[in-house]
Amino acid sequence: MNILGLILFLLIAGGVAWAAERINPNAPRWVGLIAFIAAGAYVANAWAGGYAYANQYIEWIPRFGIHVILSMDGLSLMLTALTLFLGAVAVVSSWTETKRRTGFFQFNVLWVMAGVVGVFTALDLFLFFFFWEVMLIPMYFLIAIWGHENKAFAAMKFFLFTQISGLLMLFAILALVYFNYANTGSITFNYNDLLGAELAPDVAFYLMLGFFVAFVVKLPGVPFHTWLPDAHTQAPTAGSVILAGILLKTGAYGLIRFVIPLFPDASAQFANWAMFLGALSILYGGYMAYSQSDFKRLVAYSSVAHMGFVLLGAFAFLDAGDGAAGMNPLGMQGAVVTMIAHGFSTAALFMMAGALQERLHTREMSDMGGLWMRAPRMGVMTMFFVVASVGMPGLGNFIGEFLVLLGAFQANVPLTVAAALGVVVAAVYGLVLLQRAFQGEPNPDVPAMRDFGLREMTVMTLMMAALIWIGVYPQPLLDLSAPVIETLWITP
Amino acid sequence: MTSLAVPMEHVLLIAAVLFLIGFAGVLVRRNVIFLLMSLEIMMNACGLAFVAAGAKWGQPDGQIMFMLILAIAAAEVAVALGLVLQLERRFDTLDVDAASELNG
Amino acid sequence: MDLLWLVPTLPLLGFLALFVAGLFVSEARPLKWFSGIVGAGSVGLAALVALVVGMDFYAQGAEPQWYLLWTWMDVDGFTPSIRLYLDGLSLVMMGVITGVGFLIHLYATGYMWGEGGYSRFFAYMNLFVFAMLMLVLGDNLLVLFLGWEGVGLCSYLLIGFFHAQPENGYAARKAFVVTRVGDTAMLLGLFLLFREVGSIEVQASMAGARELWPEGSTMATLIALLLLGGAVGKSAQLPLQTWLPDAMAGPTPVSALIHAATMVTAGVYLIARTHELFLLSPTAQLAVASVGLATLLIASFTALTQRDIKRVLAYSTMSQIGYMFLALGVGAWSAAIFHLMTHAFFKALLFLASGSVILALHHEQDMFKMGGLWRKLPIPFASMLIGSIALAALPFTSGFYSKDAIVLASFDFAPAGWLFWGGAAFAAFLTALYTTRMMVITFFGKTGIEPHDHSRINMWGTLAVLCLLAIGGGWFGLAPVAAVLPDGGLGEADHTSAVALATMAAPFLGIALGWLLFHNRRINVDGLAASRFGDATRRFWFSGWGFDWVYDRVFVKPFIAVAHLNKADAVDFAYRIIAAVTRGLHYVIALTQSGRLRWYAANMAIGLLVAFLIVLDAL
Amino acid sequence: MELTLFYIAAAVAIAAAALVVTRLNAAHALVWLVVALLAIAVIFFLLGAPFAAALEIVIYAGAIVVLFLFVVMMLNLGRRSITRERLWLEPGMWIGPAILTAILFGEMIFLIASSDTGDAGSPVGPKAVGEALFGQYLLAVELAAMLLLAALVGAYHLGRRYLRDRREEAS
Amino acid sequence: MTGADLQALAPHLVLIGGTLALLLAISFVRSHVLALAVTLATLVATLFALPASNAAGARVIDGLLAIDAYANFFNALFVMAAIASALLGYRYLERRITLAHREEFYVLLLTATLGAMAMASATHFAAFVLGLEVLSISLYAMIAYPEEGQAPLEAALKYLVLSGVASTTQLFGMALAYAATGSMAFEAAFSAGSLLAVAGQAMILAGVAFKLSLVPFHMWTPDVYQGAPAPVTGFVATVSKGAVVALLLRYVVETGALGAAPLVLGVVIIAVVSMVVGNLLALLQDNLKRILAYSSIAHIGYLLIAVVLAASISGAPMALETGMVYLAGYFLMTLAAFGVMTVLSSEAGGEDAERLEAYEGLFWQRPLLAATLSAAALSLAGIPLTIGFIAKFYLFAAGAEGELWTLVWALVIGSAIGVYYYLRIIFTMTKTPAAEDVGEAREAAPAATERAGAWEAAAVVVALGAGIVVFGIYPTPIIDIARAAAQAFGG
Repeated sequence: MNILGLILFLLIAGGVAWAAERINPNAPRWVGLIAFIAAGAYVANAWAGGYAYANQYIEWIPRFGIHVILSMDGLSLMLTALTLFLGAVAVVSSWTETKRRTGFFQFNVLWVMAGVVGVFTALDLFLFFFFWEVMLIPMYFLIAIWGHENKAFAAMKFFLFTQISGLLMLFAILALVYFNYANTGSITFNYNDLLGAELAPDVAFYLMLGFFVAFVVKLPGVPFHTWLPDAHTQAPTAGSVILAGILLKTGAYGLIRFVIPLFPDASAQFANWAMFLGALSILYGGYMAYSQSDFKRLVAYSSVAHMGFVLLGAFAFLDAGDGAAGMNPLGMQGAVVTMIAHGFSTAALFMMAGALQERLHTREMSDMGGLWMRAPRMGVMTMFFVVASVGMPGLGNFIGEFLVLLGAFQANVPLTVAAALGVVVAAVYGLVLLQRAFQGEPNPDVPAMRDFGLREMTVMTLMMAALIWIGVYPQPLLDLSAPVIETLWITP
Repeated sequence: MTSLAVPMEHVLLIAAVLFLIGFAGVLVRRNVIFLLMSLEIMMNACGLAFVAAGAKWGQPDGQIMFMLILAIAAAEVAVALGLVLQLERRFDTLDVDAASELNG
Repeated sequence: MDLLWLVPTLPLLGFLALFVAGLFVSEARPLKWFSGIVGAGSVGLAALVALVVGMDFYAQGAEPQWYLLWTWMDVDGFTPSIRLYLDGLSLVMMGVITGVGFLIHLYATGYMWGEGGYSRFFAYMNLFVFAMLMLVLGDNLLVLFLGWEGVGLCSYLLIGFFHAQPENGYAARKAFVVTRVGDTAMLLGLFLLFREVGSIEVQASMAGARELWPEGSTMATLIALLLLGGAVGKSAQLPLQTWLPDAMAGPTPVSALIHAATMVTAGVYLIARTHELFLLSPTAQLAVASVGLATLLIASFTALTQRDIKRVLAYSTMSQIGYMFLALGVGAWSAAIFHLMTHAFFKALLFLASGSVILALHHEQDMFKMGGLWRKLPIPFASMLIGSIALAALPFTSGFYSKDAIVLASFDFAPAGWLFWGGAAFAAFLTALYTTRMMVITFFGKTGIEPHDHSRINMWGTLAVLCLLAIGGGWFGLAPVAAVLPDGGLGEADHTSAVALATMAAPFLGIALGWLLFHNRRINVDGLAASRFGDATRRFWFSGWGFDWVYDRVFVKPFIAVAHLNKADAVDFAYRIIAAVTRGLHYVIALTQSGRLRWYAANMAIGLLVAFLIVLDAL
Repeated sequence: MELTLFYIAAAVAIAAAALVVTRLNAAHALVWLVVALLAIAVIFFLLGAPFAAALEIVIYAGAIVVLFLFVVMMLNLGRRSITRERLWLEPGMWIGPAILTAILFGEMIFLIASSDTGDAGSPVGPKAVGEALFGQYLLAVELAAMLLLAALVGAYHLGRRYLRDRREEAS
Repeated sequence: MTGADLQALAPHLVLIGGTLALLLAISFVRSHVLALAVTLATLVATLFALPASNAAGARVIDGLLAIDAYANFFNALFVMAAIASALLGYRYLERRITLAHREEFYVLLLTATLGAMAMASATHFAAFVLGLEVLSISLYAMIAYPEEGQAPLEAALKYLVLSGVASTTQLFGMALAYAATGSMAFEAAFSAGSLLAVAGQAMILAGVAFKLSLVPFHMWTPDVYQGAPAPVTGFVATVSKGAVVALLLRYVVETGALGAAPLVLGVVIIAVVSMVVGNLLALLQDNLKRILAYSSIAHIGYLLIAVVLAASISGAPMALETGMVYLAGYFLMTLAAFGVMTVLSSEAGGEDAERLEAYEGLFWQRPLLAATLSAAALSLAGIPLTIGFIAKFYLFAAGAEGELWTLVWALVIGSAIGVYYYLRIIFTMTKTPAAEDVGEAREAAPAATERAGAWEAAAVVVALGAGIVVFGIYPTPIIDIARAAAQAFGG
């Protein structure tokens, strides 16, 4: 599987989409859609055809031992597939919403996704950081250009948070490489070479913290979450879909791929704090979600809560005896499944929010009400995805959250109990959302609105099917990530 | 070669005094012409210090630096006086404080 | 030939068909016939298959059967499988769910005919039946939990079925959230069980628990209490009972199916299913019995003061489930399930009959606006009457057999038998009292609103079948479940002793007093209620003993208040301060850029000065 | 003897320099500047650098100050400018700079005095200077030539415009 | 002076010859195009002379100038920046300067470049001072070059007077150092034991700090940037800064002046304060020239990480390499930013296109220019895909190598603040101008001016933008050259 080719394909498709605007303002959408479907088919084909670990290794900046190392294992594969799928969803969700500068819009969508694929596959720390930052800029443009009333502020906040945390990570990466260099005498950014780096415990702890903060900001975990509601509310629909569906996952991915394997002992030492932040995110995010009256803000805060589960599960280290810490496959798998399932459920809800805003020109739920009467299909779909995100068994989110809690319970009972209460809070905000927007007396001020058509229903149905599939038979996903998780915990 | 009677440190101190008088002039005067004269005093102080140091080591380098300073002073004064003329023309004054439109 | 999988699948298919149809058919042009046939038919077929499965089960010697569908997931030794388990207990439950469920569906085809969202209604109902079947058939606590949450969801959807009225939405949300509190406890129980035993398969983990722990072990108690938490929420027992009366906002068939016959008894099923765990913990059993008794009494008193006919029935349901809990707690396992079954019959009957009354009165539910209906609505009246005597447990009705067994068994309860027996018997008296009150006020006395009977054959036919079951359901007996559940010599209690006689007499006393109070008016009950103490008591009882009030003050109001206060997110405030400080610094430093040459020179001098200071400092 | 001469010259130089920065009339200040330069030339002489002393007088006092004088004359700074200068030069203005420079001076005394070797060195004759200048420092001289070229072009550009504008005004 | 010395000095000689030729050409024919052509020819010839100079091998000529790969790396940067400035300035002068007054500009440009080249090679106080003054004198005149308006004059005057104060301070410091050590050649001009020498070094560094516009010697910077005409500002921001940096690194390595603890402390303080204050000052600025001025304060503050690293013997190669790569990046992005400004200023009358409002909607009217300015801004912010990221990466690496964690932290904080105003520039360009909402018809209007615009300047700008991105993705060529030069440095 040619990963670099895949990334370049998306980048080039972005350029083509931009250029295509000169031919016809509608052309870029088709370019975007076809590009995502083609790329998705390529990945799906690799997955279906007895997927094998893919790896690419090209020299890049020899001065610092920097290489283009792109490799795709199970975890990367599923996240890449999710990325490409949600890319198509993002294109579809903005089909009629974006009327201006469609070319540049699709360009940005494609470039974000290319960056994300890079993030999910890069195994050279420099390259990883490279992609990590590259995906921000098009995202910034998406918010800043096509956003809503307060876009400048939101885009800036988004960028500042992620950029500042990124600088911390760059700092940590460099320090890690330097200390490894001091030990071994060779400069390398190769992930696999750095895995066994011997570090003094306190040094390892601070470096771990650098990575951790960067990823938790992106995740986002409380107390670094406040950029998310603003970014989401102001972003165009496609932006929200990408942001919630994919970009947050890069933070989760980073925790799983980098923080824990690179600094196993430091992570274990920090585990209780990380789990505490996870539980706090679940509760506080859920609570804040309840407090909101803006549809998108509510869903944004619910993302904080959901991603808290990832934090909780990923850091649920087990006691392996003798004071050593052991990996917790249950929690880790739960985190992975949560990532995927949350990608679908939240993307769908943001798509819904976007569709409502396009039709009603408001996100305030108090201006809605009784929409079920006017658009029953939208109502049903909202209900389904709300129920999914509330954690209904049989749907994807439940599997993730259950495994996380089950795993976390083995590690830290009080925090798990607190996190489990988040399930109740989830019910509160989820149902409030449904009720305020879709139930109750129809608001007489609301104009007649178009229900979902074939285009939207197709996408929604696909996401529904995905959630049910994960909820009923998650084994294919688990089988993909299981070998990866095993390798994460390397005892030197 | 006979040694000199004047200790270098004393010359350096004199130079420092001259330098600071010039500096004070730059800080106080508003008229550009006076600013430039103050600068000339500072330049001279530098030259004095170089010559003294060169004498101390018995090297010609100090005097050569003085000559270079001379050239620099001449060049600077030439351009600076050109600017003074323009200043008078465009601002109608020689007050440097008038030329503080660029700020923030 | 194993058809067990078909039983839950049929309603699921029904749901899917209705769901898909619902997406493409607007509510303005409903496919009523299609929806009705699919909705009721799928459950009917399921009932039929269940019957076949049941006969097959006994034909094969009543041995427990497993039926593996697929392994749900496999993570590091955690391998819950989707596997159905059939024994006497699940068979009875399956029978009740499909049988009573079918009857109620049938009734609903008539009842809901005039309402919007017909196909949506049956979609939800079918989904509910599916989830409930998964709950009772799953051999894995996770599958059970799937059903558990599924029925909760359907309950939510159906309570809020008429979603245009915001009150219904609130009631639905309340039901969902309150039960979720219990669910969370149950979830934690599962975690603990898995951590300790290493499995959450019901049979395997029960066997494991038996081996692992001696009787009275703390761990067993802890797990049992956590499971009890779940049961309490779902079954509307103290202290999570407050949602059930509000749940009456749903259409009446929903109340009959979910909030009387099936879902609310899931807690009873759960405890019966995990009885081996409870057997290991006398503390937990005492807790179960106490919860049951307390709920039983409080709900009975509350029922005594209600005005809304459905709320009377709701509190009655609570109290009857209290009986079941009591039975579970005192060790009368089979009696609990037995009462569960008979209660399903007569309470479904009562709800459906009251539904007919309500429908005839254009959705009027206040009993005090009814009256004198017995002549005008003979079929509902007869049905109500039969249901009531079964509820009051008059001899030879189904309710008698089951309730009698429970009350008598509680006398044998080790810690304080007479106390539990006394409470249970007193509650039987109260039950009869409020039942009589309800019947008298609704059907006798002055005529209130003029009724218009819309009953169709599918409605009164259903009532007739249920009447039969309410009367004769007792003859099913304890046999099917006795093989599964341990029974400490129950059913052989001495029916002639004073205790037994008193137990039997209690309902009659209640009826008599009720007749005197509410029909003959020999005792001035209104005057009593009007006195200061009486009024306070009445209002206290009417409000369900103030639970809602307390919860509102302690949980809901602060939650909402803080949410409003913190809408802008206090955490963000910190970042805003950082931003403001940075801006402030910018403005302050920008002041130094005054544009004045001499000021700039002065700063250079200061810089030089500081440089010298640093150099001198090094001396 | 030499030392006495040095102190006298130094005192003159400092006094003259102080007068330069405090005068109100630019022409007067220039005269004091010439005095200061002459005093410095004397010090150069005393330091055994007669060539430097000569250059100081010829180029500095002779050429550069005259350039100043031209401009002062050209700008016709008369009595009006003197009253303006008085206005600009309030006594209070001196306080800040005086403190600043005083502190700086204190620091400098400390720094210079701390390395007091008492060594005064030896005179360097014009020949040695000349040899070094056109030997080792040849490249520096070339660079100085380019410096003067740049100054020439710059002053030409600035001054030419001024003269042109004056002509246009006159006509 | 041997033949090899002359070969090594070839670029300088070519440049001087070209300057004289230009002067002659001007005195015979006043033709703007011809002046530009001679200038470009001279600069290109100089550029081609650089390899020849390199081929002569590293050498120090007369103890004044060291001609080595290090110096030539910077010389190449200066000459290329001069080429860019000449091309950018052409149309600007054409539109804004009277017919008879355009050509001297190129003479000054060439002499300024010569001064910068001398500084990159300087190993002696004399060469140091002279190089600096040749550069500065040329710049005074270039800044004051426009015939109208008060701003250029004010800028030039401030620059001249303050620079004069700084130069004299520096000269006095040199005199003190010379008095203490008896040598004016870098390698012997410092002794840590002598307080006089340390004080002298402090004064020299203060002078350098002024030229590099480090806090608290920074205040002239925004005013001069703002007052100077756009193409000159670009030149000032790059060549004059770059020359001083080149000199400073060589100076620090050769003198070992930062071996003295108080001096290191002073530099670290200056670095931290510059990073923070520079960025804070730029935060809410509305004038692009001033934003870039303030950002340059911060950027040179960042660069001091390399300077501090240069003080340690083992860190010197890395420090020099960092300085070279960083400056290469800095030249590209700064010139690109001022280039865009110049192109826009050349088209409009009145003041330069320096207000941020002037850039509203640029993305939609002039996508290439906007993309270049965006690339420059992102590069200045140090975002990947741009050379600025490589440069910042180098600083991090240098900081790690020297374990200068305080400075690296300051770098992180400074960059964090910086992101805000760089993004503001980009955001402004993406705004939909109010005019566009009125009707699509007006959108076409700016495109017309684009055709009539300064194409050669636009080409330069786009080339610079491409350079930012290309070297941002594949920096190895620059790294290799810089590394070789750093390894060869000092034998």
